[in-house]
This record gives sequence, C-alpha cells and structure tokens, in this order.
Amino acid sequence: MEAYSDKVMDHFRNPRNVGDIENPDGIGRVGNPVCGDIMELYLRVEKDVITDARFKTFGCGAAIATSSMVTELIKNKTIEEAAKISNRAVAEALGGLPPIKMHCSVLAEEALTKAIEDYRARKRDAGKEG
Amino acid sequence: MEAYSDKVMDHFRNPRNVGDIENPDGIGRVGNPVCGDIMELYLRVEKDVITDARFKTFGCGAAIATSSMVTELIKNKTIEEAAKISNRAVAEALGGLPPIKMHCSVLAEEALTKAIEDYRARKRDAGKEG
Amino acid sequence: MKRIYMDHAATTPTDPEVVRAMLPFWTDVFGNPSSVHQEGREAGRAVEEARSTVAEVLGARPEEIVFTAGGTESDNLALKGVADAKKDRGHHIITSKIEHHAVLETCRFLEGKGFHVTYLDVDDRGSVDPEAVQRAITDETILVSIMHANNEIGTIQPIAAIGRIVRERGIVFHTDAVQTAGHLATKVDELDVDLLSLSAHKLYGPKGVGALYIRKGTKITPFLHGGEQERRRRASTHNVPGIVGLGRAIALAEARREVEGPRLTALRDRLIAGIVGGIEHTVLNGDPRGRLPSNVSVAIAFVEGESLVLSLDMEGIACATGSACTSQSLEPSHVLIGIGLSHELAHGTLRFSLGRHTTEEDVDHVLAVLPGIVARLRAMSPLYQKEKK
Amino acid sequence: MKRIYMDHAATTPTDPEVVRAMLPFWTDVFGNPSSVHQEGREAGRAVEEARSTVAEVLGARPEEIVFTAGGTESDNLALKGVADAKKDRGHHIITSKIEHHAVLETCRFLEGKGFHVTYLDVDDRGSVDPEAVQRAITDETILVSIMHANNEIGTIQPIAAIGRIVRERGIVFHTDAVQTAGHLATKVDELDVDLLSLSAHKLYGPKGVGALYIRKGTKITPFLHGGEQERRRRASTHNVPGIVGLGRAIALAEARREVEGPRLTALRDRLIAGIVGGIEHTVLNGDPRGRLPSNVSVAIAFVEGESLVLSLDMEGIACATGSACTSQSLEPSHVLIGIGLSHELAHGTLRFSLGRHTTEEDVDHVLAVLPGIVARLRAMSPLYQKEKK
Ligand SMILES: Cc1ncc(COP(=O)(O)O)c(C=O)c1O
Ligand SMILES: Cc1ncc(COP(=O)(O)O)c(C=O)c1O
Repeated sequence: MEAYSDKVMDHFRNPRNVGDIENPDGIGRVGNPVCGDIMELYLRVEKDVITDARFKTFGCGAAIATSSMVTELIKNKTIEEAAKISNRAVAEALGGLPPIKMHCSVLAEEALTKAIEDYRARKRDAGKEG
Repeated sequence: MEAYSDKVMDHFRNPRNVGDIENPDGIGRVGNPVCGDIMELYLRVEKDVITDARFKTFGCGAAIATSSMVTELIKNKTIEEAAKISNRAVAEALGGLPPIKMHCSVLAEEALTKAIEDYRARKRDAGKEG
Repeated sequence: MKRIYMDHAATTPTDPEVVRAMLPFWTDVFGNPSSVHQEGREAGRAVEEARSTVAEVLGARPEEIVFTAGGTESDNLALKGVADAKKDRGHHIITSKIEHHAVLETCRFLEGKGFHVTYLDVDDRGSVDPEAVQRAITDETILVSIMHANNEIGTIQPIAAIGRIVRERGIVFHTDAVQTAGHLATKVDELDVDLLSLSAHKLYGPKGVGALYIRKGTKITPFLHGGEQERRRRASTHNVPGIVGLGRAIALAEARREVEGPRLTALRDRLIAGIVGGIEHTVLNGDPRGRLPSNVSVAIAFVEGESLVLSLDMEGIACATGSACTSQSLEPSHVLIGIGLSHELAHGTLRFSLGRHTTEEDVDHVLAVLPGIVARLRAMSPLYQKEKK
Repeated sequence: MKRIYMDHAATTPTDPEVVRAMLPFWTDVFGNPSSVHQEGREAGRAVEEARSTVAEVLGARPEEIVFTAGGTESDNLALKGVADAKKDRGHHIITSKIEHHAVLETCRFLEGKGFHVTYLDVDDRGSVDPEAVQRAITDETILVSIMHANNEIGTIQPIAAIGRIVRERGIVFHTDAVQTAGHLATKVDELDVDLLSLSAHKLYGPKGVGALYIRKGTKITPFLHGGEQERRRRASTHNVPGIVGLGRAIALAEARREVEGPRLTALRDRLIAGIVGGIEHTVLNGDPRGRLPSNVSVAIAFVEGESLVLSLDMEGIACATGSACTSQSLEPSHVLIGIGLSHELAHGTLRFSLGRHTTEEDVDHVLAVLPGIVARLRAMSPLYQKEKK
C-alpha cells in the first residue's frame, strides 16, 4: 500500500485531543460502519472562539490522523475561521494523503461542518430560550 | 525444443548412405517445400534384395536422420521384408522422435513405399518388354 | 527491532534454497525453451523437470500441468477458458460468495458476456454445502468453481464431496488451491477436480509464477494467445527461473508438509485461545477445526482493522485485515460479510497467517502486545464508548 | 567449446547487475505491495521506483505504465482490452500480416468474437505503408496495431507516420515494441502511440515480466480479473523481483543504447556482407538499412533451416530459423511468406541476432564455419542437385 506521510504517522501514533467533552457546545457525528469510518467531533466554544476540540474515531490510520489534525487546526480559531477549513487543508497539513484515503479528510471536514452547525443551532435555540 | 535422441543426432551428424545411384532400380520422391521436407530414396536391387540404398534430403534434423536410418534398415533386406518396415520401426530404431517430428518418419516410410512401388513397376514393365 | 511476519497468506518469503535453484537460469542457462539450440534445450529440460515435480505433488501427469504467471492467471484461464470452450453446452456457472476476487471478478466479467453465475451462500463458518451445489445445478451448468481453502478465514471446503456431485454430472469442476498447495494434501484424484490453480509465492516460491492443472480431456480455450508454448494452452516465453523456482518450492513444501502442519496448528490454536480468551469482545472467524493450520482470523469489536495493523506494525508485527489484495478498498471484505459478520466487525477483523519461521515466542509476543493496542484504540472509539454506557 | 550466442531476439541473458538488483526482493524485501505493513510498503516502493524508471525511458507518466507477465500478455491486454472497451463504437481492427503471433493469434481469437480484422500486406522488405493503413480505416475502425520492429527480419516500421494518421481519426494505436524497447528510441510521444508493449527478457532483464504503456484517457478493459493491483488494470500479486529487474534492465539498456546501436550495426553489416558475399544463393531478408542493429536474417537456398541451426549448434553457435516461438510449427514463417519468399527459401532462413557480448571475432567465426555447413547440407539436398543440373 502507498505509505502514509511522516506527519500522518505522527498523528496516528500520538493523536492530539482524543476524548470527548462533557456538555459540549457543538457535536459533529459522521460516517457509518459500512464504510469503516465513524468520527465524533466535540467543541467547546467561548465567544465564538473554539477553546477546546476533542474527537473519537473508529477508522483507519488516515481517519484517526485527520481527526487529530482537524482538532489542532480549529483550536483557538473563531467559528467563522474554522468553518473555512477544507478537507484539502487538513490533508495538506498532514503532508498529503494517499489518493484512496482522501475520503477521510472529507469525513473530517464533514464532522467539522456538522459540529459547527450544531453549535450554531444550539446558539440559536439558546437565543430563543433566553 | 524437445531434444533429439543421441541416435538421431548421430545419424544427423554422420548420415549414412548420402547420395544418389546412377540408373537406380527404384526411386521414391516424397514431400514438398511447403512442409519443409523433401526426400529422395534410391534403390539398387538384385534378385529382389536391396543391395544398396541412398538418399538425398532437404529437411530438418529428424528428416535427415530418418532418411539415413531407413537406408540402413533396408540394406540387404528383400523387397518384401523392406516393404514391411513402418514409420514406427524407423522412429524406434532412432531411439524415438519428438512427437512433433513423427511426421518425418512417416515421410521416410512413404519414400520407401514409393521406391518399392517404382521398383515393382519397372520390373513389371521390364517383364512386359522382355 | 526484530520483525514478526504473520502475513504468509498474502505472500511468503522465497526459500533461500529456491533462490539458489533459480540462480543459474538468469545468466547461465538462460535460453528460450522454444529454441532448437543447446541453450534452448537445456532451459527446456529444466522446465520439464519442474513440470514433473508439480505433477507428482498433485498426483497428475506432466502434460496436465500448464505454467502461468500466478494464481490470478490460473483462475482466469480456468474460468474464462472453460466458459468459452463449453459455451455451446450452456451458460451457467456456480461458485461461492467467498471466493477470491480472481474468481469473483472473472465471474462478473463473464456475466457481462452472457453467462449466468450462481454465487452460493456459505454458513457462518464459511462452509459451502455440497447439497447446495447439487441444488444449484441446472441443465445449463457447465462449470463449478469452489476454492479449496479460503484466504481470509482459512475455512477448508468439502472439495471431494462437491467434486463427486459435480463431475458425475459431466460438469467441469475447478478449485482454487492457491492457499493450500504445498500446505495441505492436494492430490487431484482425491479432491476429484478437473482444474486446480496454484501460485508459487504462497508456498515459499517466487512471485509471478503459478500453474493450472488441467485434467486430460478437459476442453479449455487458451487465455493468453500467441506462440505455441505449453502445448498451445498458454503462450509467452517460459519464465524459466520462475518455473524452476516453483518446482523446487513445491517439492520442499511437500516434503515438510506433514511435520509443518501440526506444528502450525498448535501455534495457531495457542494464538486463537490467547486472543479470544484474553481480549473482551473478540470472536474467531471461520471454522475452529476445519481451517488452514496457518490461519488466525479474529474480529475485534469497536476498532478498525487498518489502525490495528498499523499499530501492530509499529511494534514489529506484520499482519493483515481481510485480504491483502483488497486492502485498498473501502468496502469491508466480502468473505466476512459472507459469513454473516456485521460491517463493523468485518472492518475490525485481523488476520494472522503463520509460517515456517513462526515460533511460540512470536505468538506469545503478539499476545503480549495486542491487548494494549486494542485498549488504546478502543479508548478512541466512539463505538466502544457507547457499548460501555 | 566456447559458445557463441546469436539468438538475442529469442531471449537475452539477464544482466548480472539486474540479478543483483533483484536478489534482495525474494528473501528480504519480500512483502506483498498491497499490504499495509512495513514489508508491504517497502516492496511497494520498489515497484513504484521501477514504474518511474520505465515511464522515464518511454517519456510517459508512471501511472501510464502497467506491469504484466511479458510481451504476450501486454499484447493480449492491449488488443482484447481495447476491443472490449470500444466494441460499442465499432468492430474493425487493422494490423499487418507480419506481426508477432501474440498479436495475430489474439486477432484471430477476436475474429471469433465478432470483430473484423484487416491484415495489411507488407512490401518485400517487410514495411507497412502508412497510406495502406489510411486506406484500410473505416468508420468501424477502433484499433490499429503495428509492431515497432519485426522479430524475424528486423524491419523497423514507420510508426510515427502511421500514428499520426490513426490517432487523428480518434482511433487507438498500439505498437508491439518488444524487439525495440531498450534497443531503439521508444518515446511514446515521438512514436505517436496510445499503447506500447515491451518485455524484460528481450533487453537483458528477467523472463516473465513486461509492461504495457497506456496513454492517459485510453479506455481499456482489464484482461486479468481479480484484485485491485495496478489501479485495477491488472490483477495478481506484483512480481516484485521481476518488476525491479525490468526497471534496472531498461535503465541499463537505455544508458548504453546510443553506443551499442552503432557497434551492433557494424557487426551486423559485416556478418551480412560475409554471408551474402561469401555464399552463393543467399539473400538478405528485410530492409538493408531500416532494420534492427542486431538482426541478420538470410535465406539460404536449397537447405532447411533447422538442420542449419543444428549444424551451427554443433559448432558452438546458437541462432534461429524464423521465430523461436513457432519453431515447433511445420508451416514456414508467416513473416517470410509475408515478404514474398518462396516456401523453400522461407524454410532455409537463418536468423542471427547479435547482442552485448557479440564481438568481431564471433562474427568472423560464424563466417568461417557457415560456408562448410551450407556446402555439406547442400550436398545432401535434392533441390541443390536439381539446381546444378
Ligand atoms: C485464494 C487465492 N486465489 C488467488 C490468489 C491470486 O494469486 P496471485 O496473487 O498469485 O495471482 C490468491 C492470492 O492473492 C489467493 O489467496
Ligand atoms: C515482437 C514480439 N512480440 C511479442 C513477443 C512475446 O513476448 P513474451 O515472450 O515476453 O511473451 C515477442 C517474443 O517472444 C516478440 O518478439
């Protein structure tokens, strides 16, 4: 198989920000067991800035590495900035992915998008409540 | 390619009885350039006994070896005895032939048959004349 | 770090004795066996010796052996060759859902050419029921192809029982013995087969060479068209060193088979017991007894196979998740789905395939390392979390 | 007795440096490139390096190279693959009467599957006329296959001129470069081809491995069905040592090509002059100038080729009569008949194909030995006798 980059292997070996966040401000859950990848992304947001991000992932090396990388990329970014991070950006930050593994970066982008959507929805709801 | 037996190679290397016979008592000509083998067999016959046999052959190693062998096999045989020599007998005397070369032994048998026919025809004609 | 290679079902290292046997045939006895001259004849003799060796191991005649470029070509030649040769008699082919892709993809290709293929179900241990074969046969059936043993889960099929049923109906019977030749007994009369595929690199021979046994009288259209090699059944200049290597490798494998089988079986069962007994939520795939002596296939819940393989690789252990050939695919293994595993468990399956150099220490090392890896990956897994809750 | 090998068109000895390059890949770097683990990745890297080398020599991109089991498989994949992929556009194929059997027999097979094949005539030097290709094209034409140089008579075809005509009509153009890769320039853009076949054992690489160049965008149905290797264009476990050997061999051949070509050409012309000038009733086959630097093909009247080859063999000289692949056939070579030789002259054709180790002394030794052999065989020949009378 085409080898992973050193960056990917580093993030696979030592994934950053594994775990979940109690009472998160946003959650993104994507993937399913059929394709073999499930990602959960948890956000802690304060004043529209992501102060913490954590993930849990069932998936291949690339899935774990992209999850780890996406948490790193979004930490201390505003929601607006984070929303602009594309799957390409994640893959590039990892020093590239084998072509057949690009879908993992897509999944990571989707998890992020969902988590942000979830955050925004909660905020809207909270706004209504408040 | 499947190798020739030592006997075949011996007869190819040192073919017996190469040449023709002036005013032979029988000639057999078989084969054609399309299949790549042409044999001419010449007989000297005295009192129905083959006292000399010679050949000329255009053909592969097996064709030359079977020609040589057939001359050896028929020398000093009566015409009747010689007529019974089959292609199998020629091939066997050579220690066998590769399957794809068995047609050469068939050709040798045909040359012999024709030469004997020719001899008998001449004898008949001579009888008529005489 | 010492490497522990447990992926012999993907490929084996070539036996150094096999390499030595091949060596003269590149630079010294390098002729083309089709040539008339000495260089050609010497090369030809080496090919025929190897053919006799392979024939002997299979209990076949030399002229029933055709050399190919590997298991895939043997399977393609068998299936496409018989389908084409018998197309006037019928268009129905029977196989199983858990065959190797070399058989399944060939069947799908043939479906595109107007053939009908029945893909038989297997039971939860991966076994094909001979009676199911019987029931699937129609007047149109021309060919049945069932593998001798499965490359992923190791299940050994009742080939002789199927062969009896199939062949008495005058239907051609093929078995893919790529995982068994040199490892189990593969006498073609005992197996009752017309065609048998094997591949050298699965039995400590070189990659890129294999053979197809073709029972005398079996009609088959050539697959590779060209020169007249292999009695016109397979064109192309003979891979002389490779063929010599196959001959030597299968002779060596056959000679040690009866000692090696039980040795591997003991190691296999130790590894299985250690994993299934030592790690929660794990289950053995395939048949506990009727399986290849080398095969350990376990489904490890809540984690994904590639990350297990990578983690083990970092610890010096080489193994596989599903079939090596399809590791690039996103779909879970058709074999594991075929025996009824959930997608999740299929994705979490590890295959350890043991070999000649595998020792008890190796097995114990795997057993020492694996639980920690599983625990670490489960700790990251959203599925495991849910299970615990 | 020192052997003089002059049958390099049948096969070449593998370069010892190529053998050395392959050696680690049987026992050490023995993994399956499809595997995830280190053993697999290392093997995979070696395959990709070889692919880049082959691509570079052809002026192609690595992803346009598919590794196969030799020239025959490359030709089969090219022709059957394009025929199947393009069958909805048309059923007409154009080739020449003097192609290798790997192309011709494949065409005959395709005729049985409903394709129409035009077999173009060649002139008396064995050349295909580009305008004849142009005239043969119909709206139904999907594929043209013309070899780069002929294996029997050495004639080099005007590939670029044909390519221009064919490709501008949107028709796929294949060339069999098995005799030229590593020996002549074979840049795919200069040759203007979509597909190009080559085989390692003709360029001092190992037997049983080859490649097909497939220009990006060319639709082709796989020939070997199975796993997902080679971007799904050719299934089967990679023959890693063989592929590494092909890479090394083609790099070495390419590096010495511009020196070796003129050297061989001089030896070739010396041998031709010596035979045609020194032995009565002999004639050069093919094109005196537009021919492979290594090829000497001469028709020797009144004698048959095999007995010439055997006689030379006894003197330590290895050469061929017509194509090695078909030396088992009784029919005279279709190539020699194709250039208008009589059956008799075709049967009496000798091919000397020179190579890296051929020296001027070797050539002179052949020239010293051959006349006696010819005389001896002519003395036995009933045809010669007639000529003399
Ligand atoms: C059962 C089975 N059949 C066929 C094959 C294909 O063999 P090869 O890779 O030699 O083409 C394999 C291995 O890859 C296999 O395990
Ligand atoms: C022109 C040509 N094409 C194809 C082939 C077939 O190559 P291989 O023997 O590697 O299959 C050969 C040689 O045999 C050849 O000379």
